[in-house]
Amino acid sequence: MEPRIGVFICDCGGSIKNIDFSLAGKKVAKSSNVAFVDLSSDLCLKEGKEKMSSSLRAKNIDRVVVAACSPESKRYVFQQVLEGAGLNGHLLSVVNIREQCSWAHGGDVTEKALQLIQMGVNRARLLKPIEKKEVPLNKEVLVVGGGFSGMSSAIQLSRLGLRTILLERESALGGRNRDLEDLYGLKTNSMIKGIEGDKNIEVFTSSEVVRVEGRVGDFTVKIRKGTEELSRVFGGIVFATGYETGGDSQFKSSAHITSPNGLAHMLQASNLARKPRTVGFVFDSSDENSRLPAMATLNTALAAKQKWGGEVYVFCKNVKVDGEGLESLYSEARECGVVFVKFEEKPNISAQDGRVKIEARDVLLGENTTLNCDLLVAEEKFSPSQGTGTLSSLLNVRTDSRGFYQDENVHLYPVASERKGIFFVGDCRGDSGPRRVVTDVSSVVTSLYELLGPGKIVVERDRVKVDPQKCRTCLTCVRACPHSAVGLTRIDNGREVAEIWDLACDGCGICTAICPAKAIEFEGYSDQQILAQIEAIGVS
Amino acid sequence: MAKPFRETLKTKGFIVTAEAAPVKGSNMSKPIENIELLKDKVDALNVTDNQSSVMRYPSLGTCLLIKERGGEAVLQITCRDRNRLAIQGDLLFAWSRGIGNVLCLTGDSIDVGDHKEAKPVFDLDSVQLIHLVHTLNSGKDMAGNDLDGGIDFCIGTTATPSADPLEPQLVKVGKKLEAGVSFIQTQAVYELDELKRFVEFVRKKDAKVKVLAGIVPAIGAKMAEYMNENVPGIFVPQYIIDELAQAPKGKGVSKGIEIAARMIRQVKEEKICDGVHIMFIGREEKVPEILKSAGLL
Amino acid sequence: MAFCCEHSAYSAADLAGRLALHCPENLRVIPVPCAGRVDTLHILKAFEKGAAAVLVLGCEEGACHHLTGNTRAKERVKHSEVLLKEIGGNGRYVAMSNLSPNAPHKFVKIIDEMNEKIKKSGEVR
Amino acid sequence: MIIAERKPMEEIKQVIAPYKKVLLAGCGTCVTVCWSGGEKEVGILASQLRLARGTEGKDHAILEATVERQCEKEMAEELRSKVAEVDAVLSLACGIGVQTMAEIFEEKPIFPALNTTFLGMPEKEGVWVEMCGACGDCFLDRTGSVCPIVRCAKGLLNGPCGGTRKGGKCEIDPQKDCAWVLIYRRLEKQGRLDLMQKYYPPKNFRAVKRPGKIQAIKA
Repeated sequence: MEPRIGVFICDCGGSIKNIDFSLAGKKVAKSSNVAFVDLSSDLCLKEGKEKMSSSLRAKNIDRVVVAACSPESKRYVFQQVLEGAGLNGHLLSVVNIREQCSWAHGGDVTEKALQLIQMGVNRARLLKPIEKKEVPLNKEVLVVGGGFSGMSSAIQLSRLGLRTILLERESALGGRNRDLEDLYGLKTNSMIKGIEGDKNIEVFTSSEVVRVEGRVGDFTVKIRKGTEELSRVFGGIVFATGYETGGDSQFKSSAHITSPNGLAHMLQASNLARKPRTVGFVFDSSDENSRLPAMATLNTALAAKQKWGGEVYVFCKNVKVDGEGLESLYSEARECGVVFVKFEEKPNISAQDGRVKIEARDVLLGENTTLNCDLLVAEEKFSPSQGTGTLSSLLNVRTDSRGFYQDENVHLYPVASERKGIFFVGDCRGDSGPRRVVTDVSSVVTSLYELLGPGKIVVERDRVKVDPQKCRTCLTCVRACPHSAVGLTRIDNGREVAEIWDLACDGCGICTAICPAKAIEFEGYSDQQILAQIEAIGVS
Repeated sequence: MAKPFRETLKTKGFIVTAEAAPVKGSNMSKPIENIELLKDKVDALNVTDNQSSVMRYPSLGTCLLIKERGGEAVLQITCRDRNRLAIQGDLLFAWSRGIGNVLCLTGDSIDVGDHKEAKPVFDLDSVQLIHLVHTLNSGKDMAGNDLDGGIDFCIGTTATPSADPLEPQLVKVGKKLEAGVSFIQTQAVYELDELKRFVEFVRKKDAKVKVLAGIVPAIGAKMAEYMNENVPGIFVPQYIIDELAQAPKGKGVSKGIEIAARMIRQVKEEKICDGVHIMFIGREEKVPEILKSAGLL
Repeated sequence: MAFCCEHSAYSAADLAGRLALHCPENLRVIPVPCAGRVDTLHILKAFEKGAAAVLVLGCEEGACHHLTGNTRAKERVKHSEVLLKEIGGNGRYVAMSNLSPNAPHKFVKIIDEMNEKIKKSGEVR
Repeated sequence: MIIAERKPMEEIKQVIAPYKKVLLAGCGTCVTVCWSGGEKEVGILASQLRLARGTEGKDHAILEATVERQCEKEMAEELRSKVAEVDAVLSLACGIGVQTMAEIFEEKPIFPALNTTFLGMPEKEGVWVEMCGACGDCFLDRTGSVCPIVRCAKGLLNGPCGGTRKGGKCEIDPQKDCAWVLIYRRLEKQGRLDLMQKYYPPKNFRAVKRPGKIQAIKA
């Protein structure tokens, strides 16, 4: 049956002045398949919607074109009208004659508006309904990494009733902050105790992720636990794999030289023979992109000052404080009496009478400064945890230029990954630090609860769909999909073809564009629908 | 008449050969000049076969010229331009005209030369070529047919001691030694430690095989860099490039000659290997200068 | 003819309208969910139907909602340029630009500049 | 899989210049998978040619069609009615497809739009590498399954040439691996280096008697 298109043109309460609506209406009515044209001034208001709804029924309309304001503002409203009138909400083409026509140009734009409406009509003619379906989701969550961020995530997820498996590579939970209690507000030991008593959390220590298959709501994860391998199904996965330090530090650790992390453990130890009275930090961060070294230095300098008293000096080239909470941390340290010395040339460091001598030229005072300290705290190199590279290729997610998870893509910021149901939290993201971890954890937990809490989700079925007859199984789409939403499936005759997982698909259309066999249809943005719009150029 | 190279290899303490590149064209005056200049100063003249895949007067023709003028010639045969029929024919012809030495090589790729669209042959590889010469030496052709009048070539081959990684190279050298050669002439070497390691490897496999170190004077930093980039198998180390770069303007050639002579001296004094093979392509007239400088004249 | 990513350029165009930043009337926008949806074929078809210039407008580099969509689009635009050149461009222009959704001025500038280009080549022709 | 790439535009324009109505025939198998002759590429080339040739009319047009495999007579046959409509066919299949088409549509000129390049494998999205030379005398059992016939620039059988570049790259291209270094590494990994130390006599380059023809055992 030929489609019957209803065209509704609205002047947005008279705010569109440079279009001759009655002329436009008359011309549009002559277009093929246009069964009904209506002019309105208040289409998105109650009366307008009611009138539209009754016209849809009365005129037996099965495709709708609305020419009014930007679809970004009111598409939803009109979709509801369609659905209210018993039509599939997808059978709607919204033509933007306001922002991108009337308001974008000076003079009379009736001609242009007509062409835009024609583009909409052409597209509407080819629209097909999209059905919705309910997909069950597994509610269990895997949290990888038993450090602070991993443990906090597990605890909060459990509170919301989501069962969690907490996986840790080492033989015990705690991560980098194991044994740190009460330092920068951490309560590691009590957290571990809490987890051990939590029936909703299962802890796997000495365990690693071997393989991740499937998609959101249904990830099959192969886990190596000690010597055995097991498979479990999860609805979502949180990675909290942290970072590593050391590697190429210029100093060997000794009784008088340590790292910020080493200092943290010294601060925690109760049996320290003698508190160092003078502590000198040398902070010469070459990696200005990372806030982690500055964060670690400031945190421990402040803690040393607060816990031990004594004198604390930070020799630094530059402290970048543009990370979250960094500026206040810096101010707090200064207020507590931590002294900052700014140098340009690397300080000279030598051992003297069991102490460490730091000589530097203070560029602000313009004079040479010498400090004899009991303890030198040297900056460390921060790098992604061992195995981050392997894991990221396993998951098919990207890392940033330094090898940490997540680049600063504003669309994914802060904790989501390009794969639905997979999240990153804490220091494995490169720039975190205790303060931001807390907010990140809540963010992950809320997202997961929203996603998995109901145990099912309603998605559009086959919006992007592979035609199994046309698919040549070249795997181009499988390799190209940024969201890992394409897999292979066996069709009736046993041949393998590509299949798009509705739930994991984010609707970008990269696969549709790249398919060399033109076997992927993206309803709403199909080739025919795009070409039909192009067709309308120069026709009016 | 020059001594047959086979004899020289057996008897002489330090062997010196030089490379003679054929001309592009048919004018023989320059090659004749070079032959006259070098034939009595070196133990053999070794003639390249369309070197670097650049089309030239044939190795065979130039070898005949050397022979006619009383020199000792080594015929180079690559696998790039001829199939097994052509190679066998050329060998029979060479032998019949008194050429008794053959150097078996794979040959540079067509892609580095001046006829980049030619069809590369590589019907055989260098190991197979060595076997082929032995087969002919035994009086039969490759297909097993008897030859009317046999041949008895002295066989040599090449190797790259500075290859990276070296192991696969050595596997191949091992195969060449097993096939049976009398001498190995190396690709240009600059790092004598690499050469030492290589000679040790060869000695272990076959103590009788003579190793001639390939000497290519690098005459200027730019040229050295160019060679590193474009000439297969040549790796001039940075410190030599630096040394060349420090030479005063216009003194590049003499600096290159100085470095080459220094290396030859060291090879001889430390008895690193059995001799040298000097490749100073296009500047054959300067070879005596190197020899003199190295104390070999 | 401009293919506008709904995550960036389409919103920028809307914003331009709301701010009454005028741009040439000969602009026709086709919304796409991501610049990566735009296929070389769409670009060529637009020329077949008489477009003088085709723009593909996507998110800023490194900020594509679908990670690789804008870089793929850029590659395709480059490829289209090659294809057009092969048949002797004839004053047909194709270009890719990146902008964020809150960049209406940049949107108008991109369109204006392309319009100038078309006009100039039109005069030459 | 057979890998091909599109011919230069000039060549294509030239061969079809004398013909008014031309069918672009795509092939849905190998060349679709290697992005050179599938439905999408047919569309792109058709669009390009229309732009290049100018106005279309009833007798002056570019038609498009793609079949599953042009190298199967029965499948190519599906194009008969379309072929009948046109003056010439530009086939975006491999050389095999072009010839099959030419055999069943003997009366029409069938031109190749692609250069068939090699038998290869996708290395990653959009990149194909040569893997097999179809020599008829497979050597892979001796080389840790790395083919030296086509993956070595010189097709050597007894080890690398002396031109290997630093890091085990090929003499002719620093971007490509030296096949013999790959072979060495793989055999070393498997503890089978003795295979590489063996001498292999010259290859039988006539294992396939040209023109090749194979008769399977009749079932």
